[in-house]
Amino acid sequence: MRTITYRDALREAISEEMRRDERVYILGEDIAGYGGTYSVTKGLFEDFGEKRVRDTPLAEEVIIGTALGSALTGLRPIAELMTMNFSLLASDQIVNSAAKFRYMFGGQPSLPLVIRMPAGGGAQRGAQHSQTLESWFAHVPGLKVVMPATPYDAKGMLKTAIRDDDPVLFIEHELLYSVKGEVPDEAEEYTVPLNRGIVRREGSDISIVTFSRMVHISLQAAEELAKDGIAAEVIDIRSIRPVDLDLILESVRKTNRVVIAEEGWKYFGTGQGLAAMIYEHGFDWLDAPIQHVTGKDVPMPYSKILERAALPTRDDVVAAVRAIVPQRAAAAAR
Amino acid sequence: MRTITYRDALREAISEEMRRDERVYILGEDIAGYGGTYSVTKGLFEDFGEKRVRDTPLAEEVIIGTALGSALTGLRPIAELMTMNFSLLASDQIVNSAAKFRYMFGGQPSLPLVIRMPAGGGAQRGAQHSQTLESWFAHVPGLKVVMPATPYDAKGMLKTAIRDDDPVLFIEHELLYSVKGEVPDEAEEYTVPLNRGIVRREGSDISIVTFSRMVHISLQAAEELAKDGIAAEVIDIRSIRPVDLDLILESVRKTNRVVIAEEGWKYFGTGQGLAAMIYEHGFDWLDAPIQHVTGKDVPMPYSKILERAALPTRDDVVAAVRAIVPQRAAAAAR
Amino acid sequence: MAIQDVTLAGLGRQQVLDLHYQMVLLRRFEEKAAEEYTLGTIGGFLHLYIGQEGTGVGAISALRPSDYVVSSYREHGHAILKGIEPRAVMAELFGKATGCSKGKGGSMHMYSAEHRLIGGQAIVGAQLVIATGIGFGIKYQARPDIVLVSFGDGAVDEGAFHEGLNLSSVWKLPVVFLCENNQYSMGMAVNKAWSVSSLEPRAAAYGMPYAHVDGMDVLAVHEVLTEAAERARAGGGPTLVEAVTYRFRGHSMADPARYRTRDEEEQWKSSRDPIVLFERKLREAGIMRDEDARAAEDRANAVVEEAVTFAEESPEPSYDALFEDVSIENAGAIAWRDKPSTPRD
Amino acid sequence: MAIQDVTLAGLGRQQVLDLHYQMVLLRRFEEKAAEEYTLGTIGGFLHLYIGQEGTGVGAISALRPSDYVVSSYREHGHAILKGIEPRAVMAELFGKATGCSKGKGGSMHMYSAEHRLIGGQAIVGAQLVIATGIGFGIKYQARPDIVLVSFGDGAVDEGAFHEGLNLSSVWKLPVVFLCENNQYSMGMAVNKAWSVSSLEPRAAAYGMPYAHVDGMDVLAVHEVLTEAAERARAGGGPTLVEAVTYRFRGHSMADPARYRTRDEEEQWKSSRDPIVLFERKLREAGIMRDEDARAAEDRANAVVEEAVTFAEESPEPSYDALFEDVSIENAGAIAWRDKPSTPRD
Ligand SMILES: Cc1ncc(C[n+]2csc(CCOP(=O)(O)OP(=O)(O)O)c2C)c(N)n1
Ligand SMILES: Cc1ncc(C[n+]2csc(CCOP(=O)(O)OP(=O)(O)O)c2C)c(N)n1
Ligand SMILES: [Mg+2]
Ligand SMILES: [Mg+2]
Repeated sequence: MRTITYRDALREAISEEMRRDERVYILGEDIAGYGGTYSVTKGLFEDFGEKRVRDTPLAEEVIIGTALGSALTGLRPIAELMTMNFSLLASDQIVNSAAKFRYMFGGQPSLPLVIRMPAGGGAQRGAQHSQTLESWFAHVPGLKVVMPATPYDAKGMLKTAIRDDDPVLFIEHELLYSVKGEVPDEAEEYTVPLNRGIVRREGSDISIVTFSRMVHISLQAAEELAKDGIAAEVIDIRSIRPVDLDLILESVRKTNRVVIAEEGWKYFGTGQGLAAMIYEHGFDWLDAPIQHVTGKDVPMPYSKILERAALPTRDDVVAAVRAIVPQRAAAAAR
Repeated sequence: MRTITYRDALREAISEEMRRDERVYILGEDIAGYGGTYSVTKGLFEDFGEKRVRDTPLAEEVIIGTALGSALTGLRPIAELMTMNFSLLASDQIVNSAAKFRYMFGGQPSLPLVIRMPAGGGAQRGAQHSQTLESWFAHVPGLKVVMPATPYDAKGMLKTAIRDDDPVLFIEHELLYSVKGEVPDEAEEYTVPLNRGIVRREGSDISIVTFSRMVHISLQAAEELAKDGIAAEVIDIRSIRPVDLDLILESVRKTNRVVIAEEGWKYFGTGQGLAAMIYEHGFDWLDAPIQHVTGKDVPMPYSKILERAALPTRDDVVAAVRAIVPQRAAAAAR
Repeated sequence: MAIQDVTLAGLGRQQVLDLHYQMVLLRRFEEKAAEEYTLGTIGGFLHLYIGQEGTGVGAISALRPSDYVVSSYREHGHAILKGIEPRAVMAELFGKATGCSKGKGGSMHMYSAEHRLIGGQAIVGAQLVIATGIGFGIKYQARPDIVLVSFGDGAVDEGAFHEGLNLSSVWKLPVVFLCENNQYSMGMAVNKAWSVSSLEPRAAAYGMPYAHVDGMDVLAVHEVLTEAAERARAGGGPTLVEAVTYRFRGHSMADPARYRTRDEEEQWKSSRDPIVLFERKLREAGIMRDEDARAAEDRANAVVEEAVTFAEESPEPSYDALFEDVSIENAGAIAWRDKPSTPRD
Repeated sequence: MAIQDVTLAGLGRQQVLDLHYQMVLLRRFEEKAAEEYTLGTIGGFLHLYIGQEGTGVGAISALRPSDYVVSSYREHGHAILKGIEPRAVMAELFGKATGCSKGKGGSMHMYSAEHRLIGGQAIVGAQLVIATGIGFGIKYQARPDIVLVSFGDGAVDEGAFHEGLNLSSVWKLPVVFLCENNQYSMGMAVNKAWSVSSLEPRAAAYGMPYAHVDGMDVLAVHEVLTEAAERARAGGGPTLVEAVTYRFRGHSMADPARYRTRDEEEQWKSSRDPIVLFERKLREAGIMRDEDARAAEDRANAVVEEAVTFAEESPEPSYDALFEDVSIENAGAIAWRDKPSTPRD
């Protein structure tokens, strides 16, 4: 095991897969000369050359169209959208083409296409640069949507995504790139499936269901709660579609209480979807209404203090847990 | 009262508002010469002329950009997107501009902008022409999203939308245009608010929460259920954002059971959002898990028999109700 | 000169007669489809290719089987020309399991991986950026193929046109952009939608060669496409071809075409029908005899009749098909560990 | 000739000196902003206008106060030139309640309804279709105004460019499209992104007049814009202006500009600085004396200092502001009947 950043983990995944398979190439804005806005692709141009590391003009629709079309000829493109906010400009290609071709063309084409993009707020980038819209795409059959939280998963899931024969939206978080974590040595090949969540911390009092950057914040909350004797289980779902509901339900059967924590907007989003699924399949095990920690239901403000207030915090998670975990556990610990 | 079609009701709303307010104009593909793909705007070109009824080139991004820009100069545009499937091509303007300008520009601009578009399936138009993506836009703060089900609401809500100072996504349904219903006489001015649901049928055993075309299908289901002595309350929420949750909760307090019926895809969609809200605020009143009737989780197939199987039916609603309404009511009736 | 040895535009007699036959076949096919639509055996939208046969036949006859074709929803003709059996196209229109997209695509979504017909796109303009990607895929793999993308005058208005042509040009991709300018999108006349009177300056805007061609003249189209295809194949990059044509029917079966006059339609039909024009030319050149014309008609009619019979007799898709091919493992939205991989919801 | 009577490009001495002062002001303002960013008082992205002052000052000085300007995220200069107080721009950068967007917009989203600065757009290319709409609004209301939209060379690649220019041309809208071609998007050199070497053929593609201008020559820009603005105002429709310029700093504060050489930068800075060039010209023409230059510097410094002080001393937005201005009645996602209209979630 080594300790590397999320950013480096992603780069290793791309590099290893490109070495393994000639058909894999990357394209996007400023991924070559500039080295990637978040330096994920730094050095790849030097290693693999212009044929396989393609700087594109500033035109998201044709970036995804190009990736998709080339996938139809047998390539395995990894397209980078500079941020998820710009995926709207390519949403027609993602939803009307990528998600539907296999089905509407009677199963003929495979679309081994990965679309990488960072999402999320927290760096004062304002309303047009801080969104996390995974629920949009997770709503659409035909797409796979994943949001790894750790360097280990970033690498392992990206490798799996590249080998997958369906379009995968691979959503990173702008504030995770510099986060460090353990990853197997370079010689040790590993992958992580696209449809399995993971228990990040075990506990018996509450299930905190979360993903992406909120995993880390939830772990901090769990730490805090532990001081009061509340044992929180933190589940990182990792994939939004398909989601590993069994893992969540297993936890719910044990804890009987759920807090969902996500960064995005509350209404008609990922967390409400998860809540509905948990209620649908776990209604009888729930001893209290699911609590839901989210970003505030407003466009992201620029001001630092307003942005901080708009984003969900460790304390929000702690408070949500406290609202439904009976005091006995807490009391017993004191 | 008169009986007119949904289509004619929409046309009356546009026409009356254009007459009332010089600032109101309409633009879109084939709304003038062609008279609108679904004939909603038929005759308006003849009545109001080229200045106010604008056929645009086939370019959705600039249609919405134009509407938005002109709204910033004080006009009150009604943009038609030929179908909601094409809204993806304008989703950047809708989400990154329309939804955010008022907020990110410190409250300065008003955006009195209506975007009309039909959605939905049922006419064998295939995967790229049968979507209903209201949950995407309802997820986004700064937008209002409505889906009227009757001619009365179509007219009254469109008039309100035109007078509203925020961007309103006004989502029609391709199969509703020829549906007829009662509407006040032309001399009688009326409007319908954008944030109030309505009870379409009263009942005490189950609350069926629905909108758009599924209102009619749910009413048929209620009819069918009545034969078995099950009294279904049918709530047409009409607005997705903001949603009239109070009305739903009032019904839940009475029936203690809920079926949500929608045409769109199940996961991370409108119905799951509604379910989560009902659980969040009405957990204690619920005697059974909420049942959820939706379109199948697949791209819409062309084949008539497959499409029929993909769309939610009256029988699906009936079965969902039966699954949670205790047999006593049914038994008592027999 | 014996009639067998005649050549036109570098094509031998049999090839020329084949072009004629293909045009007749497409015409009969579409007429039949319109009939079936009226009977209700075909649903959804139906966009007919009638009037534009000269363009499609001229263009695709200039390609090799391994070349790709990407098209819009008005693609029955392209599908047949690219080699899909007419019966598989008709069965698709009928929504049958034997259709070229298993009945799931319908009129707007014909596809054949085998024949490299990268299907009907029902989002106007989408095919332009997809074709760019196919061009890139070909170039990346140094294959000897090219891609032809067909689109209407309306598609030119979309941002995708701009993004696709620019990238194809900068990257010198083997793409032939064929605008089938039938002078209307749905009801919008092209001169109200375009700020220019031809695509020549638009080609120049991307530093791309341009060719204007009479889309009603199948041989002229064939020649222009041959040149453009050769250039693309030789690494010379993309070409923008504008074929001026006309759809003889409404935009789709639902369109009464109020935006244009019956007079204008009559003009085109009576004096610019690509099949009539070609027959006249072939007769004048002594290539076609009455019996050739009849033979083509008979053969086309037989193929179309057979296609309908096949479609009628073909089975409907099974209910299971509803859940197949959403993704490679039909995962669904929930990855159940202990349930079948095809959740039915 | 007395120094007061000198005119340049039809401008009197005071006007010319004003242009100079404005350039100096923008330069100082941005330098200060960079400083503050390093100190951490400004967050998010910061895109400086340094090097491009000749273009912005030349362009906006050709407009009337009632004309609209739409810009990108590199818009501090445009905001100040359009009349927003520098202190309100600086306060916005500080995220303060007194900022021109109440601290909610930041560097990329300056706005003033009063001054018709239709703000910073952080989605590249979006301003092009919005400007088209503003042009339509002006024309619809038969107002005597025009709209100037500024965008970079990178924005030209987006579909929005195509859709916006085409519609503006077809509808003959009073829009001036100003491409501030600083030769790079982020790291992408314009010659790798464009399939043409100038925008001249692109203008022709929309049947639109084109003007090429040295963006480092404030007077040349002023003249070209004056002509384009007059044409638009007179009902002559849109113009595409390409101003060739250079950003002296990285794309944003975060950019080490590895994609270009320090040499290239030095070349531009040392020989093509728009302020230096203009000062030289004014001195040579006898319009500017040492004291004028000093006065401009002093005034600019004072304004910028005051702006910083104002920004520093201004209050942070209140917590309530977080929920204000989402929609007209702050409805939120749930329309509670019995609760305050501002749900806090
Ligand atoms: C993005 C998008 N917008 C609108 C439509 C609706 N629509 C379908 S075909 C069509 C006209 C297309 O005209 P053109 O490109 O000239 O092709 P033609 O039908 O003439 O072959 C329109 C507006 C669509 N399918 N996709
Ligand atoms: C749609 C979109 N794609 C990508 C970005 C990220 N981005 C911001 S600025 C920029 C470069 C823009 O270059 P140009 O238009 O030349 O303007 P300049 O910064 O040179 O003034 C990019 C790629 C964005 N903001 N919006
Ligand atoms: Mg056309
Ligand atoms: Mg630039």
